[in-house]
Amino acid sequence: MARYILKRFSLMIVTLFIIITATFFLIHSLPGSPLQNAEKLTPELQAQILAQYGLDQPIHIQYFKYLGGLVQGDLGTSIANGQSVTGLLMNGFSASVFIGAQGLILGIVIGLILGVLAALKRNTWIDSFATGTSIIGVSVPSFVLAATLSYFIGVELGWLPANLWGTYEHTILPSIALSFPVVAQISRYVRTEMVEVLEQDYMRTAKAKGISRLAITVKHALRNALIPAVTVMGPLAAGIITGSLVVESIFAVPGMGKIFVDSITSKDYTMVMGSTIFYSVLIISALFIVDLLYGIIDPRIRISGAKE
Amino acid sequence: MSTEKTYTPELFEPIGQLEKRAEQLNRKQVGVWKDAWLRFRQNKGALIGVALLLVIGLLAIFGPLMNDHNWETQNLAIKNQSANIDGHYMGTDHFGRDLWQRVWYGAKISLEIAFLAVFLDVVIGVTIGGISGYFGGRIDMFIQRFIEVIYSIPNLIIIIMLLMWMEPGILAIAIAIALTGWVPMSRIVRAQILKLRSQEYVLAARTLGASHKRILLKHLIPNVMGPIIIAVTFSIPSAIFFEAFLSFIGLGIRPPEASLGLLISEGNQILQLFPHVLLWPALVLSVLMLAFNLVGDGLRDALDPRMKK
Amino acid sequence: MSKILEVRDLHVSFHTYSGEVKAVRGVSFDVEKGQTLAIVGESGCGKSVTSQAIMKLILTPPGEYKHGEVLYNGKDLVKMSEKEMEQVRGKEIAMIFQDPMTSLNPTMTVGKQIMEGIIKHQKLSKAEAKEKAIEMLKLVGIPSPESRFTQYPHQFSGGMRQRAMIAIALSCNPNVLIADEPTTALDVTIQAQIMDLMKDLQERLGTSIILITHDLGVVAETADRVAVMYAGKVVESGTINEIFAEPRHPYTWGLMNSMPKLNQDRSEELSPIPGAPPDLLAPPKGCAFAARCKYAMKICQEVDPELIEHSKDHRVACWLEHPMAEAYRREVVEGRQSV
Amino acid sequence: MKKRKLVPFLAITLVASLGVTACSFGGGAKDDKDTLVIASRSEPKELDTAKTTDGPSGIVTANVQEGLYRHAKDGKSVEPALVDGEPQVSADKLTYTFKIRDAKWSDGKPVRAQDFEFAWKRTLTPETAAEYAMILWDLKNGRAFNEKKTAKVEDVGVKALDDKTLEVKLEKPLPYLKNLLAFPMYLPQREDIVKQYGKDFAKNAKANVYNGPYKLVDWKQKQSLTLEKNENYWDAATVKTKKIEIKVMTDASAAINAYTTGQVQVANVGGDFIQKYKDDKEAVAIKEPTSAMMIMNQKNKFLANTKVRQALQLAFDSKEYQQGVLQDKSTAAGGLVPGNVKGNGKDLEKLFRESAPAEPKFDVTEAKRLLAEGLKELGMDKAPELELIGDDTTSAKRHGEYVKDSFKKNLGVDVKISSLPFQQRRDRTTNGQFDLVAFLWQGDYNDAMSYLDLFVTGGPFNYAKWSNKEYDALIKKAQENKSGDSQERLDAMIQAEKILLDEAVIIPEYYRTMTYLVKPTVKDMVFSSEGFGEELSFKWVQKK
Repeated sequence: MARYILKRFSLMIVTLFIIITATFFLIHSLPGSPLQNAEKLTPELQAQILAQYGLDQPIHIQYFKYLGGLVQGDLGTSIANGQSVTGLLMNGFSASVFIGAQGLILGIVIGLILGVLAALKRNTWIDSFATGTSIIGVSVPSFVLAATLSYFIGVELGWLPANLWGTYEHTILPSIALSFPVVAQISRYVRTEMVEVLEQDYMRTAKAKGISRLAITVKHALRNALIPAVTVMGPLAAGIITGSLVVESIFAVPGMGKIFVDSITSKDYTMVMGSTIFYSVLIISALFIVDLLYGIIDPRIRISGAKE
Repeated sequence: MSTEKTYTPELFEPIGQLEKRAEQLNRKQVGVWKDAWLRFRQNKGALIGVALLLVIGLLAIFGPLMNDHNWETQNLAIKNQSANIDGHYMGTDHFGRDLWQRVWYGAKISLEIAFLAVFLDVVIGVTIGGISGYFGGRIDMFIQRFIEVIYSIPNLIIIIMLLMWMEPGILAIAIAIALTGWVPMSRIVRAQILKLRSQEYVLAARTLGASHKRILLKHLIPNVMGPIIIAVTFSIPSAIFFEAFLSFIGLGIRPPEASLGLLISEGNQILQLFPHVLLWPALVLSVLMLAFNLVGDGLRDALDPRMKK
Repeated sequence: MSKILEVRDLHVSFHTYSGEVKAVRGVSFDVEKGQTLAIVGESGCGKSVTSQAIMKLILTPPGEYKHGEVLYNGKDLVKMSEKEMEQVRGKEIAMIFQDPMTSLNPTMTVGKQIMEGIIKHQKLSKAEAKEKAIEMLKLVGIPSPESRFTQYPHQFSGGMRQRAMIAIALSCNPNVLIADEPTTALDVTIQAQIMDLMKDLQERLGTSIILITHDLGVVAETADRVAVMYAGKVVESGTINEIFAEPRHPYTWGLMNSMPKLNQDRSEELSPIPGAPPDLLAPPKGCAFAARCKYAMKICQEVDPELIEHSKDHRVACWLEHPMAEAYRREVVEGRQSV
Repeated sequence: MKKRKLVPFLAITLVASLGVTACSFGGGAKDDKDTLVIASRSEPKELDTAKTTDGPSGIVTANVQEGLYRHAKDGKSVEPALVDGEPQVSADKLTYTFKIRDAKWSDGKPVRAQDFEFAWKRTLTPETAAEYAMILWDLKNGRAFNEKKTAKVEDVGVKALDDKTLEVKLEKPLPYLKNLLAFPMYLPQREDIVKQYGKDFAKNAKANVYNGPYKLVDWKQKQSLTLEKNENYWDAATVKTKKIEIKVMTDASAAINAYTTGQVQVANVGGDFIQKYKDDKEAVAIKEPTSAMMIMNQKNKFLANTKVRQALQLAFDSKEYQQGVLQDKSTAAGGLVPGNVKGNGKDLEKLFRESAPAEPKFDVTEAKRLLAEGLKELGMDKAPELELIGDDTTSAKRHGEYVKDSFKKNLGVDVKISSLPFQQRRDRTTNGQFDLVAFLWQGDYNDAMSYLDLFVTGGPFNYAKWSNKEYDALIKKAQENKSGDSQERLDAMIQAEKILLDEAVIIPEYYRTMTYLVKPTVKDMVFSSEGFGEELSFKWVQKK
């Protein structure tokens, strides 16, 4: 186990290194200058500012300097506003991760319940309801949903804050908006898997032992139905990152999404690098966790790297 | 023998074995595709999906012929009309342009982008997945590491950079979507091929000296068609979705052109004032997604009975 | 001897895309205490459905109990609620399934799977249940049961898994054990071991067994009574001697012929029954076997024969048994013997 | 025996993630009398007053720092702040001597004349790389020092004669000096604090000291800023509201939703909400010193023709654009200089446009005629397609859509819209890679010259690459103003603008107006239309 984790970890580092290198050269090759107000700057001043950020040096020197800083945990300072990239990321991070994690967990829990109920009560109204929810969940774009939630529940009904950040109530609507596609995906997967698992021979074995339906569902069916659902969690977590971009903007959540897109379009090199590394680490770790979960849920998969 | 019925003796005449008829009585052997079609036909949801797709497809083509307006002419005097006046079936937008025209024009553009993106997905995904799965070993190892890297870069950064390089248009957006969209396709193809590779008929073909290309084209590809078709029907709505997302954050199609995502983005800005501008394109987009998902579900159930509900 | 289980005119159907499949169409048989009843037939003849129907393991929908009763010690199981059934399953009637690969939960340790039933029915504490489970593993002949207890099914071999299945089934001393093709998925050498184990345990525990199989060899060795099923019906039933010594239904003849005999000539070929069973979506009007039957008569296509009592225990459903076919029957029997 | 439990695992993940962020909730914004919450469109970029350039930063600095003069309660004029009485002015109007009043920084130390000298010189020091250093170029040798030319730091025309006396020397007489002195670049800074924090100076609330009505106590990036009343402020008795919270809300509907649900009491109305709220009784319109126009690139042979340019100018209906597309309280423009900018003629308070009215012109028939003539002169039968470049913001895209449709409809000229990210748009503008560019100009100081000097030959912002000797001469005359007669200066500027418009160098569009929503409970909130973007002053604000 420890060896496996170590091996995975070193692979993660290599992957990350490739990503950093690729992104670094890509972003530096984009047309345009990273200076914000260059319009009113004299060429001397522009050169001065570029020199301050070390941007006047040859690209490969910049690259090695950046790597050097990175090894020491220094992500540099944002060119757009001179703040430390780490500080800005940590700021956006807590909000994004909070609504992201809450949305993901909410989505998984509701998705599981819906999926299981639909599979157990096949071809009843519960099933239709769950199928309907999941179809709507994948069919309605998250931004339409988010705007609608903010307007109707936040403004018209006034049940919850329409947007902004501050108290726990503020996190509810964004999390719900984020959870919707998760509910849809998870409930679909779990239902399909559950239906299949319920028809498995070992379910019959369990039933033949005289165990109650609830115990069969929880102890035997759920765990097995979860295995494939776990596989989609990696992509889902990545999807939440994309989704959060729009949701954060609509609900005025001070998260990562806006920082990220802004930094790319404004060519804030250090910020782009910082957020790319951040997101990549997030995705890679999500995939890693999914693999670990896989092993925990399914004993047949030995975590020795011999999985295929 | 309580109920003694009367039988005539001729009923007890032997007729012998009807073996041939017995064979006939056997259920007809149905081909995989025909069988899938039969199953698909039974799926009400899938049929509704097909019908919806047909309706939207026809409207995207012929809808613009149904009134006397066009998608780009502005008339600020009648902007943001929600009522159906003067043939503006869906009202007008913030420039007084006809929404009916714009919605169907936008649907057409969205579909074009989605089809193009998915086509590229399939080409890239099948090629890479096929090579990876078929040759295995080092090549597979290398490609899989490569995919892992691609998968771990936030796809937005690739897409945004690409769109800063290329003139944003149908092709650029389709490429941007396909650039990261081929990964799941290649995984499916690879997994299928890995499974099939070890099977006997491929082995047989190999022993008979068939070339790699021939084996791939004649034996393997036809067998992975099912999963590819299923993946395609699910890729199309996600491509539509992604285009809408890009347009929503201002990176997709540029106004005054229209796509469903762009129309929704425009509508969202005036949601609280003129909800109809958001409502119509959002509705068409949702129905389109719904239809593709229904058809996808139906196809999956039909082509992959293991997944049957 | 007393009957512990009586099945009376059981009808079970499945609702599918294509229509109603009448899988079991009026099956009746009895099981005596401490005895073994074998149900024989080709695959798809409804024997597995019947066995599962006894324990009400058929999922409804798509399944449906159309008619009939299953009397266990005089109580009708068909009418019982799920809650009441939970007290029957495992405790009174237990079951072993055909494929030990898929019949064990892959994500739960074998020990836990055995303990589950014990905890439920014998109201033991976890520690006691574990002790009992290890004892059961020992009983079914699994070496070093303590370490096997914490292993997962995929760490077991096929024969071991079936032993574990038997341990699960017998852990609560059931009165009836239904074994649905318990050896089909196993190697020949393992098959014999498992059958021996079952016989041995039956003697020690006094369990009644319903053995579902298509293997007449197994039947001959273990069963007291036999019921032959075809297309959802019992076509012939009787004691083991009656069925093997004097089979009366053409289908039973077919089954016998397709089985290798010790005294058979090497030159003589096994003769399988030609054709395939009918489509139970639309069962034929007459005898279901008529189309494949060498000796079919006109009436066979028109009217379905009823089960006729030939002797006290021996019943047959065939028009050849009808008085009006007396002459033809004799001709047929002579013909068979002369071959 | 290994225990493998999924549920506890998930639970731990949840608890952990909740725990990480639980501390980030500092309790809700209560709607109490002492706290005013306002929504800001974007986050302050730079609170170091030597370097700040953006509106949101301006709002903060204007309330936490104070210079010699500040914007008055009427929102238009400036009033003395840290200056004690009127300055002594030399006869040539080139040397001013200011007395500094008794005032303290938030750490209790007195505000000294040296703080001004330090701050201004720091801004001009090339190594500081202050983007707006040119605001200080009017100081004697300011430009020369800033551009690393002849002058040294001691040559710069600012000097603390003692703790309380500041001597300021100018390059040329400045009728609008007091306005200039209210700008962030003229605020004082403490040398010890700047040195102490070095790179981190003003990067967080703790890394600075404050001498204004408020002090910055908390700054959560991309989220919020908290200002608290500064008890050390010399005029603290006037300050009524104890706490100001500035919430960063980039999404227009987010700000409006927050306002309508009462989470914020002051919000900027953006996007399409302007239609709903512009005439609301809670709406306050703030004219900005911003002029919007399109510039035609005269390197393009087609656009080098004056008649063609005149045709395009006449084919753009700025009134319809303002009413139908902008839909806000902006003014349709007929000229370059916005209506609220001063002319600084004889009457110092008189606005430029009052002396030189310029009505928007729109005439399709005349435009068509001019285009036909122009094409004939050029020997072309058809107008080429023109590329309009603009930002990729919603409003810029809409502008493009409108222009495309207008020119097509009115002149049959095809326009291709290129919506570009800010940097790209700017690079292409600077390099002249465009035919038409949407251009917004906000004056650097309250005088028409801040607009008119854009278009002199070779000027860095003369994107049109237009060159007119007469225009250049007029601008030079006004800038030098040798006679010292301010009316003559104004007349030269009026004449210059007329040439600019007649030659159709630009297509005037509108003078921008911002709209704020202010809850009726908020009294004496001051909006000033000068400086970098709209400024809000909380000095006098009260909440009922």
